[in-house]
Amino acid sequence: MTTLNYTRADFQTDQEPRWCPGCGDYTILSSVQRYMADMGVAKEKVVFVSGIGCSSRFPYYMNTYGMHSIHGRAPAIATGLAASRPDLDVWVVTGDGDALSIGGNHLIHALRRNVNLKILLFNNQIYGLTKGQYSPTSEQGKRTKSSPVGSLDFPFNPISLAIGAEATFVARCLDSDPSHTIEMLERAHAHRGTAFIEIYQNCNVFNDKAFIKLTGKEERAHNRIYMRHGEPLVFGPDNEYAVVLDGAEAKIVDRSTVSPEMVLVHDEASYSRTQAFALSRLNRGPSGPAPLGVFLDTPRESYDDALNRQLAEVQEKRGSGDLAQLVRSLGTWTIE
Amino acid sequence: MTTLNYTRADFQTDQEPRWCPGCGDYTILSSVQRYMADMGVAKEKVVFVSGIGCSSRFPYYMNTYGMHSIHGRAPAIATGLAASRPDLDVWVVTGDGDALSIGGNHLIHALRRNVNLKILLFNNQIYGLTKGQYSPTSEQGKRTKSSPVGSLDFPFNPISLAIGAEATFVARCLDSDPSHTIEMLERAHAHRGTAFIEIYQNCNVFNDKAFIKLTGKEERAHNRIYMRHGEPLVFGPDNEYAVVLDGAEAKIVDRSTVSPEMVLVHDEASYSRTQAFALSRLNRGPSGPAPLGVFLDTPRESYDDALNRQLAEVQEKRGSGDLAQLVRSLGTWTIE
Amino acid sequence: MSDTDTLSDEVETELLDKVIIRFAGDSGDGMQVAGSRFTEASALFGNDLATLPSFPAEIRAPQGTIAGVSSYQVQIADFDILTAGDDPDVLVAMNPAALKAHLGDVRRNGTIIVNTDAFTERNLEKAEWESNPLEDGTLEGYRVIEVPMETLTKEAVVDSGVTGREVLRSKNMLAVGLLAWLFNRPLEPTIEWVQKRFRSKPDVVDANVKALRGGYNFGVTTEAFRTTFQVQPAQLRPGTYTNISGNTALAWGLIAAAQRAELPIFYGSYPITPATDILHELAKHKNFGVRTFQAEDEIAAVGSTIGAAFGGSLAITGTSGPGLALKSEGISLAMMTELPMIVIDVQRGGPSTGLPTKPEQSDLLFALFGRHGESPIPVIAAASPSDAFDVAIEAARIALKYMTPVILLSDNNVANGSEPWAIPDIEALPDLRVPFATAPNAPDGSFLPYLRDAATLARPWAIPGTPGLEHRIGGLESEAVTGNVSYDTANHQAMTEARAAKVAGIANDIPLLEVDDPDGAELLVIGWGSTFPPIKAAINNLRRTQGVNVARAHLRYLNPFPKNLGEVLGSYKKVLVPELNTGQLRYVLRAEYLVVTEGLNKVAAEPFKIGEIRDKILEMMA
Amino acid sequence: MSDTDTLSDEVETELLDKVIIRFAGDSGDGMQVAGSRFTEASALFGNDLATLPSFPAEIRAPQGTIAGVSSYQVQIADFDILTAGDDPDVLVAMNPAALKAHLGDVRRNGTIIVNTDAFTERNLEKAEWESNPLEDGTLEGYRVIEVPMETLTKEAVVDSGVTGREVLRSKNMLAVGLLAWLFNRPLEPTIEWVQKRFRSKPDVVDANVKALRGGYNFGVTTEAFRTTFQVQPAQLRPGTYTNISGNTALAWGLIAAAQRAELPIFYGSYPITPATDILHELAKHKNFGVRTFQAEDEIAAVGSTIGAAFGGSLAITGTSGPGLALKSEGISLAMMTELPMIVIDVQRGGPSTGLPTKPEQSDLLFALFGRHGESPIPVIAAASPSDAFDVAIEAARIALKYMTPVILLSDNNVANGSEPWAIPDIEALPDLRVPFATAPNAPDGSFLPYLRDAATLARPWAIPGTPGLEHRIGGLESEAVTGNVSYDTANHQAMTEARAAKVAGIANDIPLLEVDDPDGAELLVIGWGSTFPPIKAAINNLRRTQGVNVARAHLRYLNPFPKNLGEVLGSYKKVLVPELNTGQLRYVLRAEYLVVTEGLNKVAAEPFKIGEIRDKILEMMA
Ligand SMILES: Cc1ncc(C[n+]2csc(CCOP(=O)(O)OP(=O)(O)O)c2C)c(N)n1
Ligand SMILES: Cc1ncc(C[n+]2csc(CCOP(=O)(O)OP(=O)(O)O)c2C)c(N)n1
Ligand code: SF4
Ligand code: SF4
Ligand SMILES: [Mg+2]
Ligand SMILES: [Mg+2]
Repeated sequence: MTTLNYTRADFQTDQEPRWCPGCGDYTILSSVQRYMADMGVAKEKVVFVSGIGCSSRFPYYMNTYGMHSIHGRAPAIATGLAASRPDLDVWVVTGDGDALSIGGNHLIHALRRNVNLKILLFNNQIYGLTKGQYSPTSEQGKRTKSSPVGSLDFPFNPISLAIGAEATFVARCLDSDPSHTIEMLERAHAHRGTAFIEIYQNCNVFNDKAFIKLTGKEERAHNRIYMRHGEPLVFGPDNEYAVVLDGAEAKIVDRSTVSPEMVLVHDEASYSRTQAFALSRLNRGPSGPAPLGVFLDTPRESYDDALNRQLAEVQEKRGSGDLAQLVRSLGTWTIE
Repeated sequence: MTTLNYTRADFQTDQEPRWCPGCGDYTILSSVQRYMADMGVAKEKVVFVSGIGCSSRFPYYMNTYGMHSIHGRAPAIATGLAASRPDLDVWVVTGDGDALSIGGNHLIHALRRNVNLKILLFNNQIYGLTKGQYSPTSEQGKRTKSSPVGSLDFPFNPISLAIGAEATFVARCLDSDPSHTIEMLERAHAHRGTAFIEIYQNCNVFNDKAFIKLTGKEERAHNRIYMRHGEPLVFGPDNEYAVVLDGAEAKIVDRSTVSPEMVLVHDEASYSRTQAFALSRLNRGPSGPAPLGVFLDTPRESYDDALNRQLAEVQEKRGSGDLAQLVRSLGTWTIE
Repeated sequence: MSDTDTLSDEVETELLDKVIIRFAGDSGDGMQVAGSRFTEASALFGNDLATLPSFPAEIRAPQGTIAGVSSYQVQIADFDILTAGDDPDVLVAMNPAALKAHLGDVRRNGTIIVNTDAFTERNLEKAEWESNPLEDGTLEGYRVIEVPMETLTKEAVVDSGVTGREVLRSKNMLAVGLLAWLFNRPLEPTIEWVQKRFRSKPDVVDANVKALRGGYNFGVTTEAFRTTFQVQPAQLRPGTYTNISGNTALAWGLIAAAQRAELPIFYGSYPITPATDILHELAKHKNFGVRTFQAEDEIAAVGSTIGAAFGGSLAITGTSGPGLALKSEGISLAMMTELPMIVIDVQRGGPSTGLPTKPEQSDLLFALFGRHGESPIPVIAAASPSDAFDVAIEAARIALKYMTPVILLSDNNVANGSEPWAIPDIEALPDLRVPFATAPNAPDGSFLPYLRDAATLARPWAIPGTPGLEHRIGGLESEAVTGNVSYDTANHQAMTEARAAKVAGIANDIPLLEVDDPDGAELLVIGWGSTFPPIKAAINNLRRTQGVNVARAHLRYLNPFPKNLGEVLGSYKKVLVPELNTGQLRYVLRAEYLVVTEGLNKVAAEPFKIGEIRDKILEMMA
Repeated sequence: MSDTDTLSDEVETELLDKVIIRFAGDSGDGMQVAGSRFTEASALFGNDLATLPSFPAEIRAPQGTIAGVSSYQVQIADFDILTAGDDPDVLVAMNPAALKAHLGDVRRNGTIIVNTDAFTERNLEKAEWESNPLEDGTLEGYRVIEVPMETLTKEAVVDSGVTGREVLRSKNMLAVGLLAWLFNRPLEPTIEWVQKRFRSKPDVVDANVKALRGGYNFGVTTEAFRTTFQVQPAQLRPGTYTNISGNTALAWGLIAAAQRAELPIFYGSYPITPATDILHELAKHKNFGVRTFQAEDEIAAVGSTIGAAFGGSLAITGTSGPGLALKSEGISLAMMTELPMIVIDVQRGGPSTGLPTKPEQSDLLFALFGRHGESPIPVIAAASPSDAFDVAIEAARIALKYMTPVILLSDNNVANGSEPWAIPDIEALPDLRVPFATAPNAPDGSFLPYLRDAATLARPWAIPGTPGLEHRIGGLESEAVTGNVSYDTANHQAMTEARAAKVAGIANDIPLLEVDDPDGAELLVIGWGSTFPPIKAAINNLRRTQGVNVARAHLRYLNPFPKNLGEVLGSYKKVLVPELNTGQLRYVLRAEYLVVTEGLNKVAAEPFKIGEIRDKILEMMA
């Protein structure tokens, strides 16, 4: 393996990013470029596939192979690429509108199938590119140009939906926390199969400060619940809060009010998926304490590995295809 | 209210059902017709909207208003009808292919929005009408014409998906258990908002005996876990099995091995949704003990009620629309 | 039914390719620099004529007061004749005082770019605003682009080494960058000027260039619209006028149609440039009983619209090219179930994602043939922003009377252009009421959902909730009259012919094509959709300035065509068809009438300049 | 490139509208009754000629033994000339012994309806089968319809009051019901016969009628295909033949194309009648490196296919009308990113859900214009089941060489019809290899993804994984050569013209249209797609029996047309265009060549009968 010593610059293109000044997409782009410099994969093997939205402009700013496709269809396009080219490192970049509104079906089926894809969902809880309509993750009652007296839609919780759709790797991170973002990119890349990361991303023009509880200087320490496998779920400036189970429901309590063994120990590897689901219900959107990190990492054979295994098995059993024999397989007759 | 004394015959049409002899759809049709005779709703107010599949032929055999629409789109079509006609009783009939394959996006968004719809998903775990391809609920590895060496797809668990998509009423019943089916139809009808019922339906031509564990004479008593709100989850011929919580995970144990207070009491009304999700993970498809009945019944304002409330509020605040005033609202100038 | 041609007599429009931009702000805001930079960068605007009248700057008055406001007006015209004292089409207001001082001069429905960051309590007070004009409706009727210029400038220049007061000095460059995007101007000339002007202070150069790009990017990213030409209302006929954009006119036309049909509106849609403003406008008018539904995607948008049509609403779904491509199967279902529905396609540069903010007329063949199977449906097109109101009503009339989906074609020019509109007498608008079926229509007391009306061939509209008329409709071929599923071959032949005859029959219910041909011309110029203003202006100009004898006609109905179209085409030696596509109407005219026509075609995604049409006509007359 | 017309010389097909059905089973199975009921019900088959030769029934041999098998053959022909001793097209085998006794006579690729319930271990032994013919591949090459007749009959008659042995006696009626669906026969004549025959035993009548309907419903519900005509291989040219259906030929043609291009196949699809068998066939051949992907819907099917094309596979997606309607946006993206892809549309009766098992040619205009924006793509059509193999290869050649999506049109007739196919020499098939780009193509060492090949105007195919050629493609308009996103108007004009020129240029790379015109006819009959067999048979028949002088041509390429089509059309006084639609090719010929042609049109969703074409020709010659 030739030693790859890339720098972040190797992953920058000549296309100057066109996002608004101050947009969260810039920091995510730099985190991804920094991570890929040390990812240890040859640059030409990396492919970014996106749909449509401000977030979906991402591929133009990564000096890899890329396709800026059509609204909502990136997971399906990436599935065809990954299933036919197991040697590639396929990443999907999408938005809350692109993945959860028009692209909802392709997202849940890609998660179910566990194709070898890393899906990065930039959740800014708004349609940025089309100038500010509410999205499936916007809080109910949100006033926007398409909902002047408040939106009627009850929002998805992207983590709960992913867990309900049999996803094998589910995580969340913040655009403004590059080191944790890079850690999550690493975990996702290490997971063979579909890895889904919800990235809270601030759109400072149409939905500014949506994640202020998690990024504001004073409040963030009170609201970031970093999950670490095998460690008790405690958080707060002095770890004064703890997560406990009340029946099947996860709840936040004052740590002082419960005994240590009551505190829930994070288990990202439980195939029952129920604890991960319970943790996903801790927050109703980013308006309060929200878990960050890996909710679930329960690998199973990836779709493309199984597909290529099947091809090999049939080839082994029946020998590689003989066209001359195939076209005679229905029985023939000859006229002299 | 004129007293409605319908009989089942009032809901039968002159179109003779065209399903294969012995198909589970026949029994579901008769259960629905029997229920609707006593539902207490004027026949002309009832509308059935279906997609495409054997199951989606249902509207032709119900003497109500009906639309046999296009593959996967029934929830979206029904949403437009229910949102604009709050006086109607709108039912969606769909199949596992129609609702979970091509119709997945419209299903999860209808569930999230909580429009006033009753969605009956006939899950026969196969594509019947197109003669036997595997569906998103077929067991992984299933051999069918489109998967001769076994399907690669990891199946959805329709109940887990619905709970992950913020559904407010989720239930399951069996085609061959008419009385329980009628009980579920009643509960669904009583729920204001979207009600989702997965009905295990036997396709005796392409996927016979898929639910034999739950319908076979000897086995069914060992595998049917009827859920009743407020009652302990015990089942078996002599109630010898029980469901308990191990952390957040629901497990089946020998009742004798646990103390009575350990046995999980069914709570369909918990807005945390986690217990319902845990119960949904008890079975990997119908190949063993499976919960039947109402998983979740957590009402919230229905989308169409909220829409019509908003219309009324705006009308109240601004008075009903005055077109002559509207067309002058951008300022005018006059030329003599 | 008013046809586009009669309307044109009311508004004697004289189209001048002309834009007037006024920069207003505190003397410290660098408005003179911004204005001159932008003008210089505009040298590439066709046969540019840039005049630079500058208003006397007030002596140094306190910052933020009206007296302290200085402004700079730049005027770019593509045409030799200029009317004096024109009102600005675009006002760049850097603070409340600038807005207060100059709002009155701005042309109705002009564009106001406002620096929201400066609209603080103190500044509002100093500018003597009682309440915040951004929120109290003062700016109703103008196209407002809200830009947090200080925030964006700070973030743009964050790592350019510039600090303190110096940071906000490059705020004017952000405005120039945004205008460069809006009016399609290159950045290079301004960058070179900055590099020369501040060559001794590299970080100031860096800050200015970053602010310039920041403004341009804000335009690109927020897909803010490009306005390049302006209808100059020369002589208007007596009446009460308002200035209206195509998307707003469409929305109001639908509301009017709903009132005239006594039906509630259901608008099922999904945001897409450049159709989203129809959703935004309709969402404001819940008190007209308007239900807007932002679906999860275009398929659910057309699906929910079909459901609402089945339920008895005036059901409309609006989108652009990529969305229409997702609605083919749904429109085919609406056609087969014969439910009334309007499908609006605001065309944009294609194919695929194409050029979202650019005008084009390249969806005509797709509207006519964009569905599998034999599926003809009516297609109608809006000719100009004001025409859109009448076209919306006409589309509703056809959909309701003939129980069919109707495709209404608009495009970026119509949607985002604006022009004076003579406010109609609402009561005089056509009565669109279509009675719901309420009683059995068969001798045996049953209800036959496909028993067609003898005259229109429309089937009855029996909405759910009507006792005794229970029936089922669907996408499978239906048996004539009963509507039951039928695999019978002869029935399929008969139903295919009936569906086609119903649509073709609409030709007897639409006006004949009117031709504006004062003195028997040999050359006819015929167009459809948004080429109406530039064709009309070019021909008026040629007639007035050079006495050229050329006839003009404009098609509102693309399917079915007016009955006399064949005859009209046949009666001219030469026919010119200007289109923003590669000749799609020409292709259809050849197929329908075997007539050869000359094309003026471009997909350069800019509206036709008057000069382009004028020169082509002169070339064909030579 | 072999064109359909050259192929036709190899297979001198003589099409006879003729079907031979043989009922075989135990004497107790009521085969005589079943055969005679079906024949009587067939009286409505055009100018029916029903002959009833019945084979000598064996004396009462033990049940289930070959000796005990009795059979009844019914022959329905639409044509006066019958060749003696024809092989049955359809065998109804009620048990293993019946299959054993009669399988040998069945025409290759004929249809075998087998009562799976009777295939028990004991019965297989009694019929001397070593292994179960339903599973051991014996029935490879036949269209097998497996019907659990006992189970279905029991459930059908469950509440008809009939019990015990009586229940299974009406099993033969179930078979008649299924055949009534398969061959479009009415049930009423059989019901009347049963009511008269068993008038004294009402529950037996009830059971028989229920079994009859049960069989019919099984056919309706399982959308089992209707076969109504059969190509009668009269005189075949020397060669080795196999009998093949269109769907199978398409699948094998794709596999052959992949081998000739040295690329792996990726087939992204979603089940839909009548295209599903292509997915089923390809799914069998994983050892050819064929990857089949059953997507969640048609949009994911075309999406995954685009992904695989980007990755370097021979990427194909197959569907029918309703699916193609969902793929417009995806195909538009494939066209804009200029990736090679084949889109198969097996047409069915439309519009909307229409008539899934019926043939129609009503998607032509949709294939040509079914996308928003200026988006011309190549369209090619298969003329007959055997032609489908060559058309699949030609579609791959064009897609790969010109880096474009290609629409391949087939329909129910081609897909489910079957005919003798001369097995080609695989090595002689065209070489389809297209080199991947592996090195920079710009002077400065960079890679320009849209630098077009001078001859074909195709852009280079640089697949991910290739070092140094990293680039981005997408749906927004791309800048010529660099492929970067461009809003520039002149560039959009240039790229629109380049995309159109690339497709138009293919006309220089396809064979001229061949015309079969032995002695200078005045009337030309020209068709496309599945009208090839009936047109050819009608003209052969007219030439042979009445010496009629008429010319014949068949179009494989619908876009671009062969370069000489205009010239060919112009050189005939009259042109007849038979089509299973309302005149879609005629519309295009008028638009392209301003030529007037006569149509023979029906959407009665049955293939043309030879007589229909023959009579129209005679009418036009009169
Ligand atoms: C078929 C289609 N429908 C609609 C659109 C218009 N559109 C472009 S981006 C977008 C929403 C993007 O929102 P999101 O995915 O959240 O991305 P963001 O801009 O917020 O980053 C929409 C509706 C389109 N391009 N294509
Ligand atoms: C757009 C479109 N794609 C595909 C089909 C073909 N099709 C008809 S029914 C069906 C599957 C139905 O399966 P399911 O919903 O499970 O119903 P079932 O027949 O099993 O009751 C498919 C793929 C279609 N009719 N329309
Ligand atoms: S609109 Fe919002 S998401 Fe889009 S680029 Fe601007 S700040 Fe970022
Ligand atoms: S194929 Fe299966 S689901 Fe369809 S009607 Fe027959 S038994 Fe029922
Ligand atoms: Mg977003
Ligand atoms: Mg099914």
